[in-house]
Amino acid sequence: MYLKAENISFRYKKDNWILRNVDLSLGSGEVLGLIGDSGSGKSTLCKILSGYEKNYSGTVSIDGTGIPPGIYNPIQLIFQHPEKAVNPKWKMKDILNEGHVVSQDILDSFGIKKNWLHRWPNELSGGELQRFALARALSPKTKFLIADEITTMVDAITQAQIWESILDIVEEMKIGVLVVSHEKNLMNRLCHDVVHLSHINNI
Amino acid sequence: MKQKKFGIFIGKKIIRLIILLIVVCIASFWLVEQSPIDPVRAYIGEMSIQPEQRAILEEYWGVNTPSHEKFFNWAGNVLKGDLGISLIYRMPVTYVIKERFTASLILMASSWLLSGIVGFILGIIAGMKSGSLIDKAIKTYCYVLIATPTFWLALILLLVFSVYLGWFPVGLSVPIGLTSEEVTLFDRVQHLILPTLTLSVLGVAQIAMFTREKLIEILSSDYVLFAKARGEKGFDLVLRHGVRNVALPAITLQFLGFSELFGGAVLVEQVFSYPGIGQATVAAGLRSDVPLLLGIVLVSALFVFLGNLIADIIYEFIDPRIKQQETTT
Amino acid sequence: MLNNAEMNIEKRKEGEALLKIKDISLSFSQYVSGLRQTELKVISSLSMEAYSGEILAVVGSSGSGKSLLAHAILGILPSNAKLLGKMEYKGQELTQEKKEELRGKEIALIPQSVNYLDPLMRISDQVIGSVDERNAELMKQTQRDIFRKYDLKPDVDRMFPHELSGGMARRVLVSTALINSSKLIIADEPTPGLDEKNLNETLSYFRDMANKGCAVILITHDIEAALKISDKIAIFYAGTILEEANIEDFKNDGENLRHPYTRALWNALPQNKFQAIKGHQPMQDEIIDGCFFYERCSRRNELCSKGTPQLKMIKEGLVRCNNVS
Amino acid sequence: MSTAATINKGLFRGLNLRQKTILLISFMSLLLIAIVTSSVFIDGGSLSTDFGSKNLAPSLDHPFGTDWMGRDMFIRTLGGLGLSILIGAIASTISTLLSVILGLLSSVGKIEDSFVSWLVDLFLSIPHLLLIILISIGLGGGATGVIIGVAFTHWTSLTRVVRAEIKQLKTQDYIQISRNFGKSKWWIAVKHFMPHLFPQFILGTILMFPHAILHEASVTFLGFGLSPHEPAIGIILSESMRYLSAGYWWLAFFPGLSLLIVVLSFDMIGENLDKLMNPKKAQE
Repeated sequence: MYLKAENISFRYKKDNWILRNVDLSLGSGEVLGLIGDSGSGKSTLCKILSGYEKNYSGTVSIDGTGIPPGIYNPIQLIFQHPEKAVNPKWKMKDILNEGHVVSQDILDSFGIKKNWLHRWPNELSGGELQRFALARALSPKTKFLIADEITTMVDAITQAQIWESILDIVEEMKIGVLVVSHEKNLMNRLCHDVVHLSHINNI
Repeated sequence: MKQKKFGIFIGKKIIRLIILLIVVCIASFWLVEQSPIDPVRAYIGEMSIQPEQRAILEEYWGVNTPSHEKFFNWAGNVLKGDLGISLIYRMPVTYVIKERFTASLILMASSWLLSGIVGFILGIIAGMKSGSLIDKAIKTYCYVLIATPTFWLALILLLVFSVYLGWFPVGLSVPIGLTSEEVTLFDRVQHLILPTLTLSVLGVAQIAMFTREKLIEILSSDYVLFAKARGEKGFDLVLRHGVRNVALPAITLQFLGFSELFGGAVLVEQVFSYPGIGQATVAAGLRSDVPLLLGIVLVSALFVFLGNLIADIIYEFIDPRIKQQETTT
Repeated sequence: MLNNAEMNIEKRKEGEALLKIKDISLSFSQYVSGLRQTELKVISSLSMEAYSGEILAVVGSSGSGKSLLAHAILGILPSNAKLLGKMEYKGQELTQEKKEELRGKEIALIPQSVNYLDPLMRISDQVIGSVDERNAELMKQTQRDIFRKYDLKPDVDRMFPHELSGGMARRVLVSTALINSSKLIIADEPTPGLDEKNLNETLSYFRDMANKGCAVILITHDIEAALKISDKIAIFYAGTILEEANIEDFKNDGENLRHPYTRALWNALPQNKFQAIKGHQPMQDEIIDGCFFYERCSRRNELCSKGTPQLKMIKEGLVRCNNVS
Repeated sequence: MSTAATINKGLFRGLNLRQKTILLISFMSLLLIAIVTSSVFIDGGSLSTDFGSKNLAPSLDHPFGTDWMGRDMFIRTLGGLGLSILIGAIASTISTLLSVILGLLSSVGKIEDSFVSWLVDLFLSIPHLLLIILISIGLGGGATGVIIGVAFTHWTSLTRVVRAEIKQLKTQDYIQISRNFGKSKWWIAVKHFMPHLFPQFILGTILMFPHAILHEASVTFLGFGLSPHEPAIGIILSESMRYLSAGYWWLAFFPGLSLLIVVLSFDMIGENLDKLMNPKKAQE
């Protein structure tokens, strides 16, 4: 199974191109790194791939078919700031199970403790919230995961913990992962292959 | 560049105003037309009258013409600058409004200034000393003022200062029985003090509360924290960072308050028998003086629009922070 | 100004830290939904020392309360904060009054972002700060000199904060600390999300300041950045400092590091072993009796669960652990 | 909790802020409920005219004095307050419903949003009081006129709040994530938006009350609202104007003061509920 982005172009204003004719391909079970300077359009590309940003030209497809809106998106995006990705008025239990009922295996693998489920989001740290965001997005229907700087805000141990869990799960579930970061060392550890955005972006 | 932007801005506003006035005309005309009150009846009042005369009057007011025809007649005249003849004052509506509005404008302007200045100072003091006794006193004062019916306050002030103490006249903007040449400035001012005070009261509370909250917000901002970290403190700090940042929003709010100012003037003028536009509004409404009432509605809409326009100009062109949002989006 | 060598001699001669923090703790009482009041402990039994001519990096995860440490030193905590413990500056007790007297003069803060500048004040006025009429001319001159050094053109003087680009903003923020020739400089997360070139440039400003004799406290979550320029690194964990290590201790498998947590942190870096240990940092509302690292420690014993371990001096570094010697 | 007690000074020394706030809300609510219930049970007899005891200054028998027809002003005031609260309740409820409908409508699409924002501007373009007078005239005055007039002029601010809140919510990451989970618009509105909007509606209604009551009284005072037969505060005060120069101060003083207290109570309930729900406001 392949996630293909072809000829992706995006701009905010006239003649102010952020992305131009970007091509990207990601296979099932592949861990691909995307590196780039801050403000280079990495996050925009992530949003386009996962259907968050609609105002672009070009195509995003899985094995040649486009992704229809309104149903569960097989391409899930994880953000840098997990505290913005949860409804502050919901308990963690409800947040966790919004997309699907998360299996005990995944909870164990992320080290999510039982008593966290009854807390409010503001009672957990960023690293803990990020585990929830990941567990929530890894349903059996998820085929690709876009990870946009997901461990930039956590300490090195938590970062290693989180990535260890993700790599285990995606390997087992044959999920393709796009890792976006500006940290080269991390990329070298995680990814089979790394592309630099400035090399594929024709601006 | 900036001038061009301003031109476009004003152009858009004028188009908006025209649409607004058209809709206001239609809506208010329709509302008044719905009224089950018979204008002829209201005009005649207690007088006895011949059926022929009644027919003439009915003809004059177009009781039997269909609504839309009446509307287009009226609207056509409005476009020519003719708002019709006031039924109760027997004078052109434009003349009545000009006369009355000028009187009200003095009242509204003085209380607007008073409430702005007093409210801002109170708000700054309360915000600076938030949590202290003086803050609590100002807060309580404001809460009570906001909950006070304006017309009741007018009654009480009238009772205390005019009836009991006799310091001020009981009503009217000038002493009765004098021609306008004989009225001194002192007379005018004396007749203005109580209405101005009453009218400014609500505004004081609103501006003070707003200023207080905004100042507290500013004083807990990152940039004030940093200023403190750099050794700034006390009144100097509030002056350098607080007052500067709170002033523009407060002035903007004060311009947005034209609508309530007008409403307040109606009540205050009624109690103090101050012959301004507010009193004319009540008279026109109670005695079904449709041309005058519609004229006043149009003028009040213009008045409110002007306030909003100035607020928008401050917001768009004077506050430097706004440009930031334009560049980032 | 003293040069680097002279500074070091002076330091050794006096052997005295510019700033000494002894066992401070910081808690907040705050209202939560329904106006229930809770007590939140952010910092507990934290000790550290900062020396002139040195950069001390305080490294800990984001949102763990490191910024509040800076605010505590400057005495700009909110009114619902409770600060206990002792601080000394130049050997004298640093009371709230003393802090108010020193801040902006001898002690300076470099904030994280342009949000810390007044949005309605022009840049040069902000950098100069509040000064007497008599000194205004001189200060203006100093400000211009500093800006010239940082390659900030004269038109920057008249700009508003939102008109600054990211790089300009960082240089302006650094300038605010230089204008009063402060002795102690506290930089709070000055390198968020910077790419390598900008990161190195910003870091070099701090090295400069230390070389000129300032004591610099660099608060950051980026241990890699800290390792590039610091002299010592203090490891901030669950509201306290577990270890203050010298930069040379961070090498190989971290066998020179004193605390098991520091070692785990070092080994978790992608460029090292990328190896995770189990468990989580305690939550701020959890009450812990023993060592804060007890839950996750591989070498814990019964003593560790009872009371905070004493601060020990081991191999020219400080550590709070019962099991090192 | 133990530290809470030490922070408080003053009248309620022993209580923490939560208890104080709840106590204040309960007290104010009780006061208002007492006024409404007692106004319902006023029997006609106590309001009958008694020319033997007209124009009496306040005393133990007649705490608010009597009017020129010998009616007890305390009972008249109570009746007026009850009526004011009732009218305020109906008008605020209608107004809130309008805000909810228009707020939700604005969230549907761009055209709907511009329409709602234009409608808000339109209703704000004429001074409130004048608009209420116009509507009241159009409906031929009376209770219906005032209620509709007040209801149709007070929805604007809450609509703005709801509109802004929805706009802000729509840009939140967690809403977009929910969409990416394939959740429907309706599901998102109910599960994600409602928990944020519901408190706003409740609070909005309560905070609308004081405005509604004051506007009703003002319009009635001017002669456009309730008919002179109704025991409304506006009527009582407008009648009192004729007796001011005669020195019958109590005719104006007590009814107005009572109205002030009722309005203040609603304000206090609203403000304190807000504090309970948004503890940040209490932190300052």
